[in-house]
Formats: sequence, structure tokens, C-alpha cells
Amino acid sequence: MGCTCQYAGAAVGGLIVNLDATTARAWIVRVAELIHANEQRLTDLDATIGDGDHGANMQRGVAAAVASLEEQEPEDAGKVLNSTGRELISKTGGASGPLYGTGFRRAGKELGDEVDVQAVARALEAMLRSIEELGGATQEEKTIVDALAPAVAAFQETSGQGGDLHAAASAAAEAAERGAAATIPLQARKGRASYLGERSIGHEDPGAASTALIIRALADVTAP
Amino acid sequence: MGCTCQYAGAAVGGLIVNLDATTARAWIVRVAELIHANEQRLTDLDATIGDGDHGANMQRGVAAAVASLEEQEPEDAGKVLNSTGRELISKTGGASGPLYGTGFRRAGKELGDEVDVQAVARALEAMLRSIEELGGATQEEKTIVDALAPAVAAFQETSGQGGDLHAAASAAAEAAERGAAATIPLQARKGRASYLGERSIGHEDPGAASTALIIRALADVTAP
Amino acid sequence: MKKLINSPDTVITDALRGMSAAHPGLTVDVENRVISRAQRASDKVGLVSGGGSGHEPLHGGYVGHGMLDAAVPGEIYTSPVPDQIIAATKAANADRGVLHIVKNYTGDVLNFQMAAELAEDEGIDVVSVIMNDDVAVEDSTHTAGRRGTGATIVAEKVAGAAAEEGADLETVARIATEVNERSRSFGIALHAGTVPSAGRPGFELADDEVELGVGIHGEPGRERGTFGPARDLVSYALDAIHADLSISDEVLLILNGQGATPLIELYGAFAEASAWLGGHGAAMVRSLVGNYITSLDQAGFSITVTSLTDELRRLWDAPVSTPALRWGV
Amino acid sequence: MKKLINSPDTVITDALRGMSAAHPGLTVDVENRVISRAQRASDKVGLVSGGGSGHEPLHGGYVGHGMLDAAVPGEIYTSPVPDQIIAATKAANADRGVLHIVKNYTGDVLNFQMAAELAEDEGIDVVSVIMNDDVAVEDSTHTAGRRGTGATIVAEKVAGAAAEEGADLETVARIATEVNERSRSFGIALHAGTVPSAGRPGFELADDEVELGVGIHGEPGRERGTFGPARDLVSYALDAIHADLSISDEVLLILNGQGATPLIELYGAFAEASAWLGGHGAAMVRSLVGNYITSLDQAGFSITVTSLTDELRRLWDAPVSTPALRWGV
Ligand SMILES: Nc1ncnc2c1ncn2[C@@H]1O[C@H](COP(=O)(O)OP(=O)(O)O)[C@@H](O)[C@H]1O
Ligand SMILES: Nc1ncnc2c1ncn2[C@@H]1O[C@H](COP(=O)(O)OP(=O)(O)O)[C@@H](O)[C@H]1O
Ligand SMILES: [Mg+2]
Ligand SMILES: [Mg+2]
Ligand SMILES: [Mg+2]
Ligand SMILES: [Mg+2]
Repeated sequence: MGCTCQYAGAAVGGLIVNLDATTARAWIVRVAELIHANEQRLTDLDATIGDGDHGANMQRGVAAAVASLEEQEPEDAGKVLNSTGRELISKTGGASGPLYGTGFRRAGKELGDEVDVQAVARALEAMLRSIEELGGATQEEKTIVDALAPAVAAFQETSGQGGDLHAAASAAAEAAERGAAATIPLQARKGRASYLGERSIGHEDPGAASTALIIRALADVTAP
Repeated sequence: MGCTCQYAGAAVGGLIVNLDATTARAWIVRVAELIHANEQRLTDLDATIGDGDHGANMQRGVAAAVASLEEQEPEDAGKVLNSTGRELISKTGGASGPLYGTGFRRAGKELGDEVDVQAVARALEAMLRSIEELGGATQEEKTIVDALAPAVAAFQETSGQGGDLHAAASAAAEAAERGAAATIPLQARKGRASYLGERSIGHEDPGAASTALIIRALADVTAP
Repeated sequence: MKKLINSPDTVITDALRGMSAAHPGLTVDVENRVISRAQRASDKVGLVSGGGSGHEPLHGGYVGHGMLDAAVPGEIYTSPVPDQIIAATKAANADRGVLHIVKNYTGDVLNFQMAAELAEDEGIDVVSVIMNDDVAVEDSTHTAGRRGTGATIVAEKVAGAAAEEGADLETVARIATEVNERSRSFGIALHAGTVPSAGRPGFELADDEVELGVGIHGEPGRERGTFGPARDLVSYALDAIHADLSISDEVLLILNGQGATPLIELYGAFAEASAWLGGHGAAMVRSLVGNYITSLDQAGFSITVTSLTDELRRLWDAPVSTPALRWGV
Repeated sequence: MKKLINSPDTVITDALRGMSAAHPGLTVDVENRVISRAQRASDKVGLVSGGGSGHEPLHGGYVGHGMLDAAVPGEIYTSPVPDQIIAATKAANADRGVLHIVKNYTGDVLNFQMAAELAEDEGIDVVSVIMNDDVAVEDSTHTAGRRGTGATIVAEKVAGAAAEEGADLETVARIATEVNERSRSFGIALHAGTVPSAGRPGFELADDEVELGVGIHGEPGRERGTFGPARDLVSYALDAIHADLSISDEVLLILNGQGATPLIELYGAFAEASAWLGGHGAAMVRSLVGNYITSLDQAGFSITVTSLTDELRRLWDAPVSTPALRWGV
């Protein structure tokens, strides 16, 4: 099975239907590209309501994740995500490192060597749950969760209605972006931004913004 | 003699002919007034080529000297100058404190209970010599000496030609002021300003400026 | 921005190289960013602390006999990563368990938690004590909780002394917890510090403004206040502490500089703090004045008050030999 | 100007009150401005130093066992007055004579000289050693001579240890003189400090400028230079020192902060200095990193190198217990 699975995501008439190892790697590489392109924006968002290191943190983490994937070539998507999670934990620092890192590890564990869109839905849900559990945040506390929770819901809904991986990922990315924008009027109740109290209102949460990039990257690499 | 001397300086037809205790006290009080009025200027001069404390130093010293005179009422001019010197040493700090303090003490010692213009000439010369000895400076090194040396010379010349106390003091004050102004093109070779090397050129020496005030004060209080 | 650095990227590495060269009593793993004792202790509970860099001498300056066994510096103002913490935990481990002293910031807490789990997997007993002494931030479900600041130094010193005496992990953790419960801190900034990679001050204060309740990363506090004499600023800080901790009997007072405030000013502020304590019936029996937990080149101060017990006082007095605190040896 | 002070007029008094409250081991005569040991030493040569304030912990922070017996702080950047120095000399006198350690500034030299004469009149043997280690200033008849800076700390420590061992006045003075001869210093400023009564920085540096060879009162040095990486600035300073002192064998290195430069930067600069010394065949066997002789809130650093002898090294290692330097006790 390992072998079929590994190449099952190869384009069928240009269409990527499964999250195989190649696509998973492409996802992480695309995440790195998007983070790199948005590093300054993430830093600026964090400077406004946090400590101004979110761009640098994420950049450090995803660069390490990509470097590690180049060295190791994990054989299935689950292992790709697991390796990514480990690198994010090891290298990111800050609050976001353990949160995203744990999220990717649990997603990878959940995914295992499965590849279809339903499995990806379950993997993303595992990512969300583990981040909620570790960080203790619920929605509307102005965190990663505010982008990830609607993304997961949209992914599930689209895939449940028969949407393919790209359709589900696209819906998730849009939901994540809306979720990130919706953090603007919120008052932070978790993380450094919470120290600001009401002064955190009126600014987008940097972690929600980076979550939107992560989900957008999945939509990008699954595009036909 | 003590008694006659003590009041010998009292105005004769408005003229002060001797440096009695009253006149000596008036001199020091007038020095304090002039220093007070020029404190900022002295500070600014010192800030430019030194460490910006000459105004504060002098102000502290002369205020203490006046306070002490009020308490003690020394019986002759020599003792007034001696007391002033001691207070300047005790309270001024900086290079100027020991220099002026020693200068006034030695002037007081030289003067003793004498009061006439010749004695004052010898006292001022003693002041100059002691300052030169203690500080090791000669003329044109951009110090107190550059104002005091011409002042003493002018005082001696005027009194030697029969000029009275006021005439001699006025000539001395003018010479001191010219001497202070003449420090502007000099390069400092003594004191903090010497660290500036050529950058000390183009600015008046603060110590020379305060010397000019001290001598001017003598001219002021001996005016008819 | 003029800073005495080679480049913003090398600040941590360069500083670690410097620590290594300056302190033969420390082993500094520059690459993995772990500072530990050159002479590994045996048969005692190990103590590990760490957090973002920029707070020097915290924590590396507190590694040595009577205090920490190892410290892990993160990037500037960013928590260290689990790999570092695990390495430090191993370096500190002498088979009696390891205490993690963690300042309450989400990043620090999470990264230490990950590391503790992984260290436990490798058979090392780890207990964590979370420091949260900064009264500037309300401790409610609406925030990440009070921040950990100056009391961390006290916990490291006192728990370190207990470990050196042979106390077990539970006792050492209990003592650190007690320090946390009996300590409160409050900071006021006059000028923001500059993170090298950012290149400009973290916040702007007008000529007549101060940040009341500032955090050690230049986080905002309760409010912007009006600049005033040291006496008033010190009273404000102590009133804030007093509102949350009954100050009486014997106290330890730390008058800490944030990095760019000269010692002559800190001594002046200390005089006011000590007078305030006297006026409130407290006996200041121990104290520190100086730069102990800084925020780069931020100007300002923080005050930490620990209400002492006989045990805490005895442990505070015990010998300590680290780059930044040394007495009795 | 925002400073942590009550008012420019009370800075010294307030700081002395703070020192008094913070250090039970010191007796601080706030009114007369004399800091001395609470436990007066007996049967040893007394050591007195002093100078303008603003250089803390110098000199008050170096009063205690193994170092100074008394210190006299002047106004900010202004030498103390003879009355203070005489009082300190009396406090330090244990009938074995008193050493005055004086930094070479006209004001300091003259005021200590006046005091020494008056103390001699009262039957106290006084010997003065004038420190002039700052190579930034040419030592010629065209200047007041080289300034005294960081080597003063070394002289106070080492001569203090000799006195504690019972050496006589001549020997203690000889050792302080030897430190002066074997030490050189050089400072570089990145931003000027602010004297409280002046209310604005002592000089202006452009964003790309540094003052090379700056004095401890913010006096100008050799030239304005271009700002660059720590490595280059440190090399410039060490080259200047090296040009005047053959650096080889065993040296003591002090990497000193001027007041507003954070410790993390000083450690980075220390790494460069230690590498430079290694590259020039010197063995850095002893060192200090931190704020030891400051210039209020000036940003920058200075380097002092002392070429050690066996005797100097032994005396440096001897126990010392002061607010700012403490080891071996
Ligand atoms: N408890 C939490 N749960 C979920 N997300 C959180 C939590 N705390 C912080 N975050 C997220 O982490 C982001 C900040 O990450 P980062 O700047 O990298 O770390 P740090 O805050 O330690 O500097 C915040 O914008 C927020 O989205
Ligand atoms: N060796 C010296 N001989 C004579 N005058 C001197 C000498 N050194 C300094 N001065 C005078 O002292 C003045 C500075 O005095 P002040 O600012 O009070 O002391 P400091 O230089 O110690 O701060 C200089 O302007 C100069 O006129
Ligand atoms: Mg951040
Ligand atoms: Mg001056
Ligand atoms: Mg951070
Ligand atoms: Mg001066």
C-alpha cells in the first residue's frame, strides 16, 4: 500500500485529489514561501499587539521544517506533517512554535498513511483540537483558533458535500482569512496581546494571520 | 592699629582708599553677585571646552564664602581673604576651588592687617604666584593665569604711578577682561580643556572669565 | 540604531561566546544555547531556568553553585525552544529530579511544558514552577495571567540553596512556589529599549510620560502616567504591590534597573523605596540594587518585594557563586 | 530629560541615602559625603579614593574588606573637596598611613593634594598615587596628562589586598603604582550621557558617529569615528592600548559598560576583546564584564588591560567584599 499511496496524489488530468507525500511536502514548501513573503507583515502585526517577533519566529520554524524535509524525504504525508511539527517545536520558539508544532504532529499522527480528503479533514480537526487543548484557547479569544476553527469547519462542510481536496482547501482558506480578519474587533484574552486589555482591539491577530497563510498554502498546492 | 585699620577704608568724601575689612567683605559679596549673575555663562563656556560645571562650582564656593563671612565677621581684610580662601577650597570642588582658594588664602596672608594700595598689589601678586605654583600653568596655556597675570601687572603699574585703589583695580579689571578675551584663540594646555587639543581653540576659557569677574568686583566696590 | 553588536543576527551567539570566555566556571554550548556549570553537581536536585534573551544577567548569570545548574536563552524576547530546554535538563540532571523555573508567558510555559514531557519520556523527573509576580497585569481568565518578572531571581536563589542542601524535588519546588506566592513586582519605564532586529524603540513615550506597569519585554502596563520625581514613581510601584501583598515584618527588596538607568539613580530610588517600606511597618532585612533582570537598553526600574520567612531568609543568605550573584564563598 | 531622580540638586544625597540603606557593611555620612567601612579596619594601611559622582559603582561601591576603607563622591563629574577627603582619610587611618588613589584630573589632583597636606598637618602619613591609564589622551606637556580611568579599579583591588595582608604604606603605594604602569584603557561612546543639572546630553553624535577615546566625563577623545560592528570598535580600542603597552603573557581584561549599554552587548564585545587578545599572544587569565566605571547613562564601553605579574594576580584573587566586587568571602 505504501507505494501506491506515495504516488497516489500524482496529478490525474492535472488534478491533485489526495494528500500524498509529494503534495504534503509541496504544502510545507508553499507555507514557507508565504511566510517568507509575509514575514514583515506578521512582525508588524505582532509589534502592534505583541512583541514583534511572530514573523521571525515563523520564518525560523518553517525554514527548519523545509530543510529537514529535504534531508529526510519522509515516505508518507503523515510523516511529512509529523516531521514538520517536530521542527516547528524545535526551532520556532514563542507561543506559536509549540502550538503549530503540536498541531502538525497531531495532524500527521491522525493522517498516518491515509491520503483522501476525508482523512485530511480528520487531520485538520486533530490539528485544531490539539492547539485548543495545549493553548487552552476557545474561539473569540483572538488567537490562531479564530482562523483555524472556521477553516476546519469549512473544509469539513465542503468535503462532506463531495468537494475534492482543492475545493475543501479553498473553502478552508477563505474561511481562515475571514476568521483572521474577524479578530480585528476582538479583545485578546490569550497570549501576550492579552496584556493590552482593550488596547488590543482594532488590530488583526498575528497568529490568526499566519494560520490563514498556512491554510491558503494548502489550497495553492492542490490547485489544478 | 587694629582698630584704626578696621575702619580706615571708610569712605573719605565717598572715596575708598584702603582695603579694610568692610571693603574686603564687600569685595567678596560683590564677587558672589557677579558670579551669580554670570553662572550660566560660565557653565556654558565650560560646557564648550570642559565639563560644564564651572558656573555651579564657583556659585557653590562663593556662596559658602559669603555665608561664612556673615557668621564670622573677620577683623581685618587679610582674615576676610583667608576665610574666603578656606571656604573656596572646602566647597568649590573642581580645579578652580583649590586654585582660587589657595590664591585668596595666600593673598590674605600677604595682606595681613595692612590695607593700603601697595599692600593690595603685593597681595594680588601673591595670589597669582600661588595659583601658578599650584596649577603649574604659565601664561598662554588658557587658564586663570591668562586673566590674573595681566590684571596684577596693570594693578602694579597703576598703583606704582600713584593711582589709588579704585584706579588700580579698574585698570586690573580691564586687563583681566582683555586677558580673558585673549584666551579665545589659544589652545588649552592645562585642565580639562587640554584634552580637546586644537578643538579648544576659538572659545573663551571659563576660569579666565571668572577671574575677570573677581577683579571687576574689586573695582566695583572701590568705586567712589 | 547604534548598538555595540556585530549584527542583529549574531547578538545571542556573540554574547554566549563572551560568557564562555569570561566565566571559566561555566560551560557554554554556544551552538545549542545552553549555559551550565563547568563542574556538574552531583546528588542534588537540578535547577533549570530560561526565557527570551535581553534580560541579562537573567538567566545565564545565575548559573553556578547555590543557584541554577543550567540556563537556556531564547532569541531576544522570545522563549527558548524545547531542544535547548531538554539539553539543559539533561545537563542539570543528577538523578534527583529537575526543577524548571518558568516565567509565566504563553511561549515560555508551552515550550517548557513540551520539553518537560519529552524529558519525562527519557526518564527524568521534572517539576515546573510558574512564576507570576507582576501585579501590573490582572490575574484573570481574561488574560494570559500575571507575568513572571523579578521574583524569578529570588526563586532561583532560594530554591537553588535548598537543592544545594540536599532537599528533594518536592521540597525545592515547594520553596520556589512559596517565593512566588510571597513576592510581587511592578515596573515603570522612562524610555523604551530597542530590540536589535527591530532597530527602533519598542514604544514611544512623550517627554512627560512614563509607562506604569511595563513588562520586561516592553509590554504595556496599566496605563501611561505622567513623569514625576523618583519618590512618586517608587510610591506608585509600591502601592501597586502593596494592594496585592500585605507587606509587613521582614522583606527582601529588589530595586532593579531595566538596563539603561545608571546606578546612581537606582540608589536614589532605593532610598525612596526603603523609606516607603519603613513607613509601612516593614523591616527591609535584605536587598539588592542594580541591574538584575533587564530589558535591553530600556530606562526605568522595577521593584520586587518578597515577604520573608525564616526559612527563605536563611536560604537567601546561603552561599552563592554565579557571575551575577556571589556571596558566602 | 526624564531621569529617575527627585531633583538635580538631590541626586548625590539621595543616592547616598540609598547606599546607606542598602549596605549595612558601610557607614555613609550623607551630609559630609563620606562612605566608609562600618567595621573600621585596624592595623593596616588605609585606602581612600574618590572623584566626581556619576561613575558608580566607582568609588563607593568598592569600599569594604580587601579594597577601600573610605570613598568620597564629589558632585556629578566634579572632584570632591578637601574637607571630605580629610574626613575620609581620618576614617581610613589606622596609624599605618593612608594611601590616596587619585585619578589624574586637575581638580582631583589639586583637591587631594590640599587634603593630603592638611592631613599630614594632623599627623597622618599620606601617600598619593595618581592613576593615568587612558591612552586616548597624549601624555605630554601640552595637556593635563593622561586621564585616570578603569585601572583605578584594579589599583583599588590589588593595593587593597596588599594592605589587608599587612603591607606597609610604601609597599601598598608601590603596588598601586605598578598597576598604573602596567595598565592602559580606552573608551568609545555611542551616545552621550546626560548630567542631571544640565538636562541634555553632554555632546551630540550623528547616527553613524562614535566618539573614539571618550573620557569618563564625556570628554572628547582622539576623534569622531564612524560607527561600525562591535568587532571593529573593540579592535580600535585594543590597538590603541597595544600601541602603548606591550600586551603579552598574562593579562587582566576589563570590558566595562559606560552605563546605558546592556550586558548582552558587553558580553558580545567581550568575546571580540578576548579573541583579539588570543590573536596577539596574550593569555586572558582574569576578567570583568559589566558596569564598573560608568558615565551616567552614556552608551558605550571602555577596555582596560593590565599586564599581570604573579604578585598582582595573587592580590587580584585575594578575598574582597564590597557592594560591587565580591569574591573569596
Ligand atoms: N493560548 C493560545 N492559544 C492559541 N494561540 C495562541 C495562544 N497564545 C498565543 N497564541 C497565538 O500566538 C501568536 C503569537 O505568536 P508568537 O509571536 O510567535 O509568540 P509570542 O507571543 O511568544 O511572542 C498570537 O498572535 C496568537 O495567535
Ligand atoms: N593647572 C591649572 N592652572 C590654572 N588654572 C587652571 C588649571 N587647570 C584648570 N584651570 C582653570 O580651571 C577652570 C575650570 O574650572 P572648573 O570647571 O571649576 O574645574 P574642573 O575643570 O575640574 O571641572 C579652567 O577654565 C581653567 O581656567
Ligand atoms: Mg510574538
Ligand atoms: Mg569644569
Ligand atoms: Mg516572543
Ligand atoms: Mg568638573
